[in-house]
Amino acid sequence: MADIVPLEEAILRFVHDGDRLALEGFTHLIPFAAGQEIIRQGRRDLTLIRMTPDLIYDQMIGMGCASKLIFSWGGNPGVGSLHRLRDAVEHGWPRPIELEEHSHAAMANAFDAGAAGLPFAAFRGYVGSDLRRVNPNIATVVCPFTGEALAAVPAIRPDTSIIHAQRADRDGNVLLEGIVGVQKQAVLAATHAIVTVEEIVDDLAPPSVNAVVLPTWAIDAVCVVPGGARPSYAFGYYDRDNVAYVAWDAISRDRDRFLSWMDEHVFSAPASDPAATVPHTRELPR
Amino acid sequence: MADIVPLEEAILRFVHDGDRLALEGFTHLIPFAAGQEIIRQGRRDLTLIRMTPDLIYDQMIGMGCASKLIFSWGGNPGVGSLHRLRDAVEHGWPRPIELEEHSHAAMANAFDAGAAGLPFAAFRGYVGSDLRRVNPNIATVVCPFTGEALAAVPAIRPDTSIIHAQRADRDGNVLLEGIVGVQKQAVLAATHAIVTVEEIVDDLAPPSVNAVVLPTWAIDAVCVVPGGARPSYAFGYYDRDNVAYVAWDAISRDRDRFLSWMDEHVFSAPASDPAATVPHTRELPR
Amino acid sequence: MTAPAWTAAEMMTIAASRQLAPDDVCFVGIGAPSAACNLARLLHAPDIVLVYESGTIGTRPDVLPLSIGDGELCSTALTTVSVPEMFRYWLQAGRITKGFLGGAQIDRYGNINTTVIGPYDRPRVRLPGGGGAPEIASSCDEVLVTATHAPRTLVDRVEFVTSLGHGRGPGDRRAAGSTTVGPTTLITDLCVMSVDAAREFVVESLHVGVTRREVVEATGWPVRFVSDLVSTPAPTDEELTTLRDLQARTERAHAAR
Amino acid sequence: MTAPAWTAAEMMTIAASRQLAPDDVCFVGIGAPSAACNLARLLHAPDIVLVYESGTIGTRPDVLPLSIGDGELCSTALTTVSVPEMFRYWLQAGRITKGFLGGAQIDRYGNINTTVIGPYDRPRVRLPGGGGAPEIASSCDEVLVTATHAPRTLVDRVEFVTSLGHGRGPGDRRAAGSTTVGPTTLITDLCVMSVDAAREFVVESLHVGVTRREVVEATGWPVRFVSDLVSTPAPTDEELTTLRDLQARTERAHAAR
Repeated sequence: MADIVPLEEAILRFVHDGDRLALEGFTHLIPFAAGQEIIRQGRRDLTLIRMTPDLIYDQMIGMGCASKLIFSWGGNPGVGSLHRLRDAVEHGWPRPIELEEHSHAAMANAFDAGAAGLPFAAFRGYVGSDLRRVNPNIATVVCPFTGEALAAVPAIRPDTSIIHAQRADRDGNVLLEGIVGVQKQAVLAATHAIVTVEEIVDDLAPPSVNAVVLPTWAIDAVCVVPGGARPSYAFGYYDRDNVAYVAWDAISRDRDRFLSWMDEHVFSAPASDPAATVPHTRELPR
Repeated sequence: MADIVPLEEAILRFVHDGDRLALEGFTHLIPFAAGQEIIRQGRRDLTLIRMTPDLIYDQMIGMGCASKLIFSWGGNPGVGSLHRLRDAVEHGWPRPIELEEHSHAAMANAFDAGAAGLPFAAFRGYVGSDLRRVNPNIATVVCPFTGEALAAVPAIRPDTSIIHAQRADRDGNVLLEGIVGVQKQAVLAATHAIVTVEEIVDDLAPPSVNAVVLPTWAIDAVCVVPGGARPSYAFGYYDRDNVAYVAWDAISRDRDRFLSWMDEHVFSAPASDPAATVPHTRELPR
Repeated sequence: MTAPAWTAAEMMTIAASRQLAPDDVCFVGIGAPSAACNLARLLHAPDIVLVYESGTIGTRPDVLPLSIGDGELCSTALTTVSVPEMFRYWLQAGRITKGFLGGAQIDRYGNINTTVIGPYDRPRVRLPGGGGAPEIASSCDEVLVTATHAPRTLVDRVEFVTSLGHGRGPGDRRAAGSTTVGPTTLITDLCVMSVDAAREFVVESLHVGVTRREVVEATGWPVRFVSDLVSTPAPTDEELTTLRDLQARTERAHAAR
Repeated sequence: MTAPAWTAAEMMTIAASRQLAPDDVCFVGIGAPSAACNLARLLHAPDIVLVYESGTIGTRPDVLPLSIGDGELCSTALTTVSVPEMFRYWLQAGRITKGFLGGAQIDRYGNINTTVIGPYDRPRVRLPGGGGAPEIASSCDEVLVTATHAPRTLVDRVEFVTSLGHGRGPGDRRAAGSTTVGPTTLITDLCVMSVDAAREFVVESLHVGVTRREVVEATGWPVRFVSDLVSTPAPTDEELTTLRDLQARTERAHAAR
C-alpha cells in the first residue's frame, strides 16, 4: 500500500546517494517537482535512467547529482541541446558523467522486461548501428526456432522510479492517461516507486475499465503536488509551457546564469509551497 | 483499410482449408457467429489456435473442421470438459486431432511476440513441467547478461485471426473494452484479421484516449453481427448466458445429439439472419 | 456423533479462506478458490487483492463468477489489463503472494496433473490442460492447493506433472530452477495438510467429525499426521452465514440469466 | 532572377509532403517531417495515418506540435498506446510504410549521425542521440531523409553511424541484417535526391532558382546529378497557403501558452 506523504518525505525515504533512479515521462507528465526536490536534498552519484532526459535531468546533472546517465535521446524537445548535459559530457562540469546510450526501442523494451521481471529483452534493432560498438550492454540472442539473431539489452531495474500522474484515490491507487510513455513499466520495474499527482479524489472514476491504473500496492508513496509536471503538461489539467522550454536554452547555456536560476527557482522554493512547484511559469523571462 | 462486409463474405475471403486460424476471446467477446459461419462453409484441415478453446472450438472440432489445435486450456469454463474435443483426442472422432499444448503464459507471450513481429518469446515458465517433454516447440534461451535459462516458444502468426468487439466506426476502426484477453495481439499477429462487432457507430467515442482501439488499416474486414458473441458476453451490451454453457455439457456428450443440435442451430440458421447468431438463448433446453 | 450443521464443502471453503491474510495478493482460480478468496475478503481480509487470470486486478465481485472472465469480475475491478500483461507484469514479475491450484491428480509433494490420465499420446482421459497453472506454481510466493479428498485425486504419484510442486522431495524444486516456496498447504473437505521438512503433505488438522481412518482411506499415499494433530476450528456463525449469503446471491444471479 | 515568393524551408517542406501517398502510414519526427506530413494530410492525402513515437496513432493535429508528445497529438489521435507498444507492435512489426529521419550528419549512402561529433569518448559536440532513429531506419518499409543543405550536414562520411542507411554501398544493408529498403529520398532546401543503383543519393530535381553549382558547393561529397535532371515543380498556391495557414495557427497557439 502506498503512503500518501509530502514530497520531501518520499524523496528522503526512497532516494539515496548512489541509487539507480528513473524519473520517467515522455514529454507529458514529467516529474519536475520531484526532480527539484532531489536537487534540494543534495543527492549525489545517482545513475539517472530515462529514455528522454530533458530539462529536469539537465538541472539534476548541472547540479552534480548524477555520475551516470542511461538514455536514448537527450535534448530539449523542439528546441535543441541540453547544455548542462553537454557541459558534463564535453567538459566534465560540474563532474564527469558516464553514458550508457541506447535507442528508444532498446530502452522501451528494457523497461518492459524490467516490469515483467525478466533479465533481458530481445528485439529487432541496432541493425548496422555504431551504438553496438560503444555500448557493451548491447548483446545478441539467437532465436532457437528460426536462427535469427536479435539484439538484446539488460532489463532496466531502478532502485526507485518516480512518475507524475493526474490523480490518486485515498487508498493511493493512481490513474494516468494521455501519452503514457513507459511510466507504468518504470514503476513496475523498480524496487520502489513514488508518484506525484495533481490531486487526490474520492473515486478514481477511470474513464475506461482498461484505463492505465496502478494499484496502490504496486507503489510506495503518493505525493500531492499540483502543477508537479510543469513546465511539461498534465493532460486534462494544464498545457505544456512551450515558452519555458525555449527560455531554458539561454538559461542553461551559461554556468553562472544556470546556477543563479537554480538558486532563485529551486533552492529558494520549498517543495511544500505549492506555488514553488511551478517556478517556470511564474518567473521565466519571456 | 477494413472493408465492412457481411460475415459470409469475410469468411469466404479470409478463411481457407489448411489455414492457421485464431478465434480469440478470453471468456468475453468470443466470436461464436464467425466460428459457426466457418462450420457452415465446411472448412477443413484448419489449425485452430486459442488459449482457451471453448464451446465454439468444440463445435468446430466436432464438425471436423480442424486437424490441429494449439491451446493452453480446453474446457467448458465453470462446467467441465469439452466433450467434442475429448472425443477427437481420445477416439479420433470425427477425425484425429493433433495437439500442440502450452501454458497460458506461453500462449500469451507467443501472441505478444507475434504482434511484435518477433520470431519467439522468452519467459520464465514451464519450470519442472512435463509439458516440455511432450511439446517440441518449447525451447530454452539463455540471458546473455545473467546466464539465466528461460523458456522460449515460437511466436504465433495465424493466417487469419477473428475477434468480436463492441463497435466499429464507419471507417472500420474498432473498439473493445472490458476483459480484452489477447485479442489485440491476435489481430496484430495475423496476416489477415476479421472483426465482428455489435454495431457500427458514427463516432467511436472511446471512453479513454488509451482505450483498446484497433485502427482500420490493421484489419481486413469488419462485419456487423449483433449478438455475435453469444452465449459469451459483450461488456456493456449483454450478459453471459451461463445456462447455455451448462446445457452444452449434455448436448455435447453424445455424438448424435450434438449433430442434430448443430443441424438445427447452425446449419438451418444463415449468418445473415441476425436472430440466427443467438441460437443458444433461443433454443437451448433449460 | 450428529452431523454438523455445515457441509464438507463449506468446511473446505472456510478452512481455505482462513489461509489468507489481509495483505495478500491472490491469483484466484474458479470454484473453491474463488469462494474462499471472496469469503476472506468479506470477513477478515477486506483489503485483500484478488487477481483473476482474465486480467482483472483488485476485483470485488458481489456474486461468484461461473467463469474466470465473467463481466462481474471486470466491472468491480480496480483495473483490467490484457492477458499478456497479466502473465508478464503481474504473475511472472513476482507480484502475487498466494496462488490457488487444484487438479485431477495431486501427489504428496504437491505436484499437480491437469493434463491427461494415461499416456499423453493415447490418453484414457484428456483433461482441460495446464492453463495458468504451470507458472502460477512457479511464480507465486506460495501456493495453496484445494481438493476434494479421494484416492483417485490424492494419488501416490501424478501421471503427468503439469505444475511442479516439490518434485520428489527436498531440493528438487530448486534444482528445476524455481526460487519460490511452492505448495505449502493442502485444504480438503476432510482436513488441512501442510508441507513438512521432507516436502510432503502431512495432516495438521482434521475437520470436525472426521477420523484419521477416513483420511487414510481417502488418500492415495501412506499419509502421515503431525504429532500435535489438532481439530480444525468449526465454522463460526459469521463464516457460515457469509458464505451461504454469497452462494445464495450467486445462484440467484446465475439462474436469472 | 527575382526571389521566388516562398522560402527555401517552405520549398523543402512542400517537396517532402509530395513524397507521401494517401495510403501511407508515417512515423513522423518533429520539425520539417511533422510539417510535411501534416501538409500532405491537409492536401492530397487526407486519410494518411500519422504515427508519432510518443504513442499517438492516427493523429490529426490542428497545429504543429513543438515536441513529439504534445497534448494536441493525443487529443486528436485515434488512439494512444504506450511507448513499448509503439516500438514493438507498430514499428518493429513492420506496420509503418514511411519513416522520416534527419540528422547532424548524413552521408551519400543515407547513413545518419545523431550521436556525436568527434571521438565518442571525447566528443567535440555531444548530439542528442539516436532516439527512435536506429529502428525507424531498419523497420519502416522506406525511409525519407530531410536536411538543410550544407557541407557540414551532408558529409562525405558520417563520423558515427547512429542509423544505418546503405552502409558503403550495395549489399551492405542486407549484410547487416536488414530486410527493408532503407533511405530512398533526400529532400533538402535546394533539391530532391534519390538513391541510385550504387545506393548513393543523386540529385534528381533542383528547386526553382537553385543551380547545380550551389548544390555542389553545399554538398560534402562529390555529388552527382541524374542525366534527366528536372526542376522541382514550384509550390502551388494551395500548397503555400495551406502550409502558411498551418504555421500561422501553430505560432499563435504556441505563443499563447
